[in-house]
Amino acid sequence: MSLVAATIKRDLLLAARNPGEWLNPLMFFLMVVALFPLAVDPDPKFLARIAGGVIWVAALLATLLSLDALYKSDVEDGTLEQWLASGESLYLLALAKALVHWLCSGLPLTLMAPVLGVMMALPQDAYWAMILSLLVGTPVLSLLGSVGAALTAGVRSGGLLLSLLILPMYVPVLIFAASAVYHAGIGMDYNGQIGFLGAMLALAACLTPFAAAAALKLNLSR
Amino acid sequence: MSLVAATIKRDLLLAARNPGEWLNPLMFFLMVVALFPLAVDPDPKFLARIAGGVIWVAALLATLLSLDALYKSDVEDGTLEQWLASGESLYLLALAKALVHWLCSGLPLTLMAPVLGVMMALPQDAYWAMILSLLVGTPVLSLLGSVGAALTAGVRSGGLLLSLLILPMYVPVLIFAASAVYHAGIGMDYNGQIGFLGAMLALAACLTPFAAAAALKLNLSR
Amino acid sequence: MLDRYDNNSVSLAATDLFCERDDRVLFESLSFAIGNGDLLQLAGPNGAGKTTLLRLLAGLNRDYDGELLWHDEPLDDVFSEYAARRLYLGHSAAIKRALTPIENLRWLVSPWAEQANISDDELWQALEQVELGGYEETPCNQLSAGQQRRVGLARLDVVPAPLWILDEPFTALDVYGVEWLEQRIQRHVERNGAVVITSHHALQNIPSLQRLDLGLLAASPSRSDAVSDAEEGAS
Amino acid sequence: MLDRYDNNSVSLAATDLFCERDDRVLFESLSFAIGNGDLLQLAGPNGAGKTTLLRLLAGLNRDYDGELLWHDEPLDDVFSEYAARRLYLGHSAAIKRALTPIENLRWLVSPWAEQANISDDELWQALEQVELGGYEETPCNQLSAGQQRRVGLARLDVVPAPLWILDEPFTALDVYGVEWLEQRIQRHVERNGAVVITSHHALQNIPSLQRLDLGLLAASPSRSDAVSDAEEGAS
Amino acid sequence: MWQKLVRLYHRLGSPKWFYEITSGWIFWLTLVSVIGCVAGLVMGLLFAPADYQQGDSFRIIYIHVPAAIVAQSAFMMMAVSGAVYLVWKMKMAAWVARAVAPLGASFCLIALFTGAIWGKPTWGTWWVWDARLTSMLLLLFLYFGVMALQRAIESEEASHKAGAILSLVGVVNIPIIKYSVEWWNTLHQPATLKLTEKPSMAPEMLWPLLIMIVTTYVFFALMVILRTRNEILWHERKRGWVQELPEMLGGKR
Amino acid sequence: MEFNSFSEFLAMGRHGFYVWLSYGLAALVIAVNVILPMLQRRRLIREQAQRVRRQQRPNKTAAGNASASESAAPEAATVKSRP
Ligand code: HEM
Ligand SMILES: Nc1ncnc2c1ncn2[C@@H]1O[C@H](COP(=O)(O)OP(=O)(O)OP(=O)(O)O)[C@@H](O)[C@H]1O
Ligand SMILES: Nc1ncnc2c1ncn2[C@@H]1O[C@H](COP(=O)(O)OP(=O)(O)OP(=O)(O)O)[C@@H](O)[C@H]1O
Ligand SMILES: [Mg+2]
Ligand SMILES: [Mg+2]
Repeated sequence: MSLVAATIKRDLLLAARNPGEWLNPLMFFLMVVALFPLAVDPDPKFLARIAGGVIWVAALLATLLSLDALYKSDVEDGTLEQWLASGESLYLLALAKALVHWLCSGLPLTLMAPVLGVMMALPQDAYWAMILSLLVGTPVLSLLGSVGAALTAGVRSGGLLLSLLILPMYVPVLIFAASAVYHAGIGMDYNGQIGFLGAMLALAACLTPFAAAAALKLNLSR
Repeated sequence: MSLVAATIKRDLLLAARNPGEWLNPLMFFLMVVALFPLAVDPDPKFLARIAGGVIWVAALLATLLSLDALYKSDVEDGTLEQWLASGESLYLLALAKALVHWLCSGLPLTLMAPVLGVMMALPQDAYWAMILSLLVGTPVLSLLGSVGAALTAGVRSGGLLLSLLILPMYVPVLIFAASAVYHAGIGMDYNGQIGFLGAMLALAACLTPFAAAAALKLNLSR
Repeated sequence: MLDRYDNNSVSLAATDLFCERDDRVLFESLSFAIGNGDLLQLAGPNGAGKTTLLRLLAGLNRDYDGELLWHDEPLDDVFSEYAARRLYLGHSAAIKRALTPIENLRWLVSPWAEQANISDDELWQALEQVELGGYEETPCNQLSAGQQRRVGLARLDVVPAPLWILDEPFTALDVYGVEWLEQRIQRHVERNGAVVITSHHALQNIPSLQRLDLGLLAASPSRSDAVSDAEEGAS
Repeated sequence: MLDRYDNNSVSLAATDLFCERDDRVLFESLSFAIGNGDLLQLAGPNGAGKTTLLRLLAGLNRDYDGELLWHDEPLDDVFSEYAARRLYLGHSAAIKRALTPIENLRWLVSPWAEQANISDDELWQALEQVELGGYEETPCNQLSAGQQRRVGLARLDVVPAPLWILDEPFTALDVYGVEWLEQRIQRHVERNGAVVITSHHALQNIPSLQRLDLGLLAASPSRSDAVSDAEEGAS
Repeated sequence: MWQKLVRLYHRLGSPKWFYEITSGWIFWLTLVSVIGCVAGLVMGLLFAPADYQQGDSFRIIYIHVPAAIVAQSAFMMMAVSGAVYLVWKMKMAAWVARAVAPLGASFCLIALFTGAIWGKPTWGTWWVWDARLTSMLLLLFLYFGVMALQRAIESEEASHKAGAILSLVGVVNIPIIKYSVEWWNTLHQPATLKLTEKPSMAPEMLWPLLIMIVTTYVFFALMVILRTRNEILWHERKRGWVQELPEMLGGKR
Repeated sequence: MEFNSFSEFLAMGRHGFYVWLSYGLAALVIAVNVILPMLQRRRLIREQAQRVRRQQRPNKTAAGNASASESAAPEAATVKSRP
């Protein structure tokens, strides 16, 4: 079993042993969405209008927060050192880690989203758009985010810093995804937006692991 | 110089040496607020309606994220152990830490809020309500949050867990504060809400340090 | 500094201590007393419970059966008084990496600062003593492993506590550091202080050493071979 | 296991190495070679640069001047080949505290798993060897400091790498552990392996030991007293 | 030719050479900045005719546009020097990148401030979520991100590299962000309030603007040089040549 | 010349507040950007001079320091001056 496969397996094992890792982002997602009716206005018509946007903002924040831990423990406990020492490709590692991260955050979020749609009175027509946009969009979040996670892995209070680095880069995803949901809600076509998200995903899958790999090496010259 | 004074001094020194500690929550605050027009609708009239709620949700999230680091490094590097070993009152420590946290997060947020008000087209009348509610409300967030921070200090990916523990407790603050801003915006009286926030502050200042102190002790039996 | 130890009598007694972790008994019916001039080394293999016992003695862990008495009163009842008389140095040294050695040291001694009036000059000298002269203004994150430990050890020179409780203080120290620390401990004992220490390092140059062996020997059968091996090796 | 070392010749040469950190020169014009059967201990006081040099040798840090050659080719050019032949054990042991020793070990040996066909049985035996028999299924966060280190050390028994690079491997080990590790190193060298090690511990029972002293001595004058003190103490 | 380039490269890589050569430049750059600034402002504030729609408030253009342009170029510069550092390990490049970040952020802030102030008389509001404004705000965030990252990482070298990687990722993202924001805005909200398209300005208006743009670039260069020189002094403080600098030896108490 | 008097110039045809506010803010930000590197430079030079002096004249700490003469200690970086 190669190191990449072993790492994927170990990380999934860790997630299974410590369910908080994937349950917490889910709960956070739920709570942030639940805050809005409380803070703004519980009127369903009004909620329906903001539903897509709020759900996406919440998904984005939940992903962001769960990213913090992505590489941190690996850097601290010497796992990363062993990776580098093994001479195996860091590109693959970065890709594998992003994959595991998506499996533990983006995927559950996507599965959970319909429930939140109900809570936020999302228009009937918009459900598929929301699920599709999450399915294509959250992997982009994981990939882009893994660069930030790699950059801040060695930093003490990295969580907030990570948000600062990555949030501006998430804006395009947010715009296209929220607009897809919104358009679906008013009965319009949203293929264009999903297409864009798909293009971004392809681009991100090719490029970000390079940046993440380069960033990971930094953590060793500490 | 007693240990409490020395700790306050040291923590402020750390914040001065590492400005990210108080600048990052501020930036995060700004960014989260900026996400909403992008995700929902940039129309000023619409924004005016959600402004108070969004600003408060963002302030709450920014505080929450900065809380993660409150005790974590103290537990890890043995500072807490030295505190306990010193026999000094943990109640005072918890209070002092919450104070420093507020100085480095709540206060800058409050000062920054008017700018965000402008960006979110907050109604003219609501500015004072927003500033007042933040001034009275954010210390409550710091105090309540410090309990959660103490509980999760020893946990690896504590950031998310902390959010889960604390968000529900933040709900009353959020409701009263957002309602104060909203009522001010439509020209109504908001003394009642601010009064409630004040009462919560008094209560929190008396009680939460006990809980935080108890929680801190748990971290030692690791 | 010597006069600080006057009137500082040490009397820590453990009676019939019992502690288990995860349903494994670490030690039971353990009784001993520590007074002025005593030097006690807790010895034993990995996982024997040395750190656990040390933290009990320091009052950091109350998860035990039996009694711990400080001047014949239960430790918990006189804890703040006890805390002022004993110095605990754990595995982690409470060093903030963004601060300089002198800033760290100031915080570390602050519990004693009022009663003992510790001046900044003393702190600088203490850093000099642990061979950090010239590094006083370098943030600790630029120091090597051993240098960081030394910052914590600099406290030994300034804090007026008669009882020292040290967990693996020799970790990461080089030979000079080890020698300095041994001498420092020796001097403290000679001046009527008391020291409880865990260390895998054999304290060589200290005559008054007493050892308390905590054993895992019964728990793990393969261990007995190791013992006899070791003895053969030694003989 | 012995046959694994066949055809595994070690030839690591350092020529004229130079390294500085924060504008302080740690070592310069350092040249040496390591071949089969060599055991090299990097010695020196705290902050001398032992860890730094060791990481250079392991190929983890490329921040140096001079040359590092593996079989006469620059280390970076043949890195993946080199990586398969050397085992690096750093300060931190890459142990996940939520996993059990056996799960951790599986991951640790995975880079070699294909080429060497390491069976699970071997891993269990290796854990037995480091006296973790009975703890294989306990999550590592319930093990003591020394027990956790042992998980990392268990790798030495199964990984077929002729060159070992070990940073302070004796940390937190008890006397039995130290003795076991010394024997293990000795055996590896006898079987034609090679070992580079940093340790403040004096490796006593190993005849073929060579020492490379990295000194801070010039940098800090107060240090020279310490040296003579130590010598007096020794004499 | 090639040889000359190689020599130039090596010289640029040498802090000592840079420090010494720029000592002579500072005066001239300062002179040009001051003269350009005075000339541009006098022409712009006193002699340019008032805009027929906006009246005199349009005079804000003479700081707004130069600042906005320089803020965008500065990010490019930061990313390019970051790339130079990553590829050729030229330390000077890293120091330049570090010097540029706060400057770029400052100009970005100026553009935002002046734009917001300008918006009040023209649009009747300080801020709208217009595409250009939003993308400028995001640029500011990107700057802050780079700065925060550089400061958060303890190890010198790692912080330079991290900053370089982030600014490269950012530079790839900027067109995407800009494009998406433009697309978003024109879709959601029809352009009632839009920045005036490049107007066919009267020459009396245009000239001062051009002068101010050039001057701002010169000033930016001057500031980058000053900051880079400080970085050099700090990093090379233990080198003989720094310790023998006249200003070092004559340092006052 | 577009303006007939100084007060007219100040007024900027009703928009004086906005024009001067933006020019003022811009000037402020630029001034900060000019001053910071200059202060920094002063501090760097001062600290360098201190370092040189310290190296020439040892014994910066208490006079009563009995332990061995401490002189050119390994150069330590001061955090404060980092640009
Ligand atoms: C906070 C608000 C504003 C921001 C962030 C902003 C930002 C920008 C940016 C990024 C540019 C592009 C510079 C370039 O690359 O050529 C620009 C140019 C310009 N802005 Fe603004 N602007 C703001 C408000 C305004 C307002 C209120 C006006 C006047 C109605 C205005 C008028 C102009 C003009 C005339 C140009 C030059 C157009 C060109 O050369 O393409 N801006 N601004
Ligand atoms: N957090 C924990 N939870 C449960 N059991 C623990 C925990 N930490 C340690 N133990 C158990 O307690 C026993 C004693 O641990 P302790 O840390 O006191 O050992 P030690 O003698 O200090 O060993 P070492 O020499 O390795 O530091 C160990 O056998 C270990 O299994
Ligand atoms: N992260 C860092 N940044 C800058 N300088 C460092 C850093 N880590 C270590 N150094 C410096 O490099 C020198 C060598 O450190 P290194 O860790 O190699 O020492 P060592 O010989 O392993 O010491 P020890 O015995 O204490 O482990 C130290 O003097 C220290 O000042
Ligand atoms: Mg222990
Ligand atoms: Mg080391």
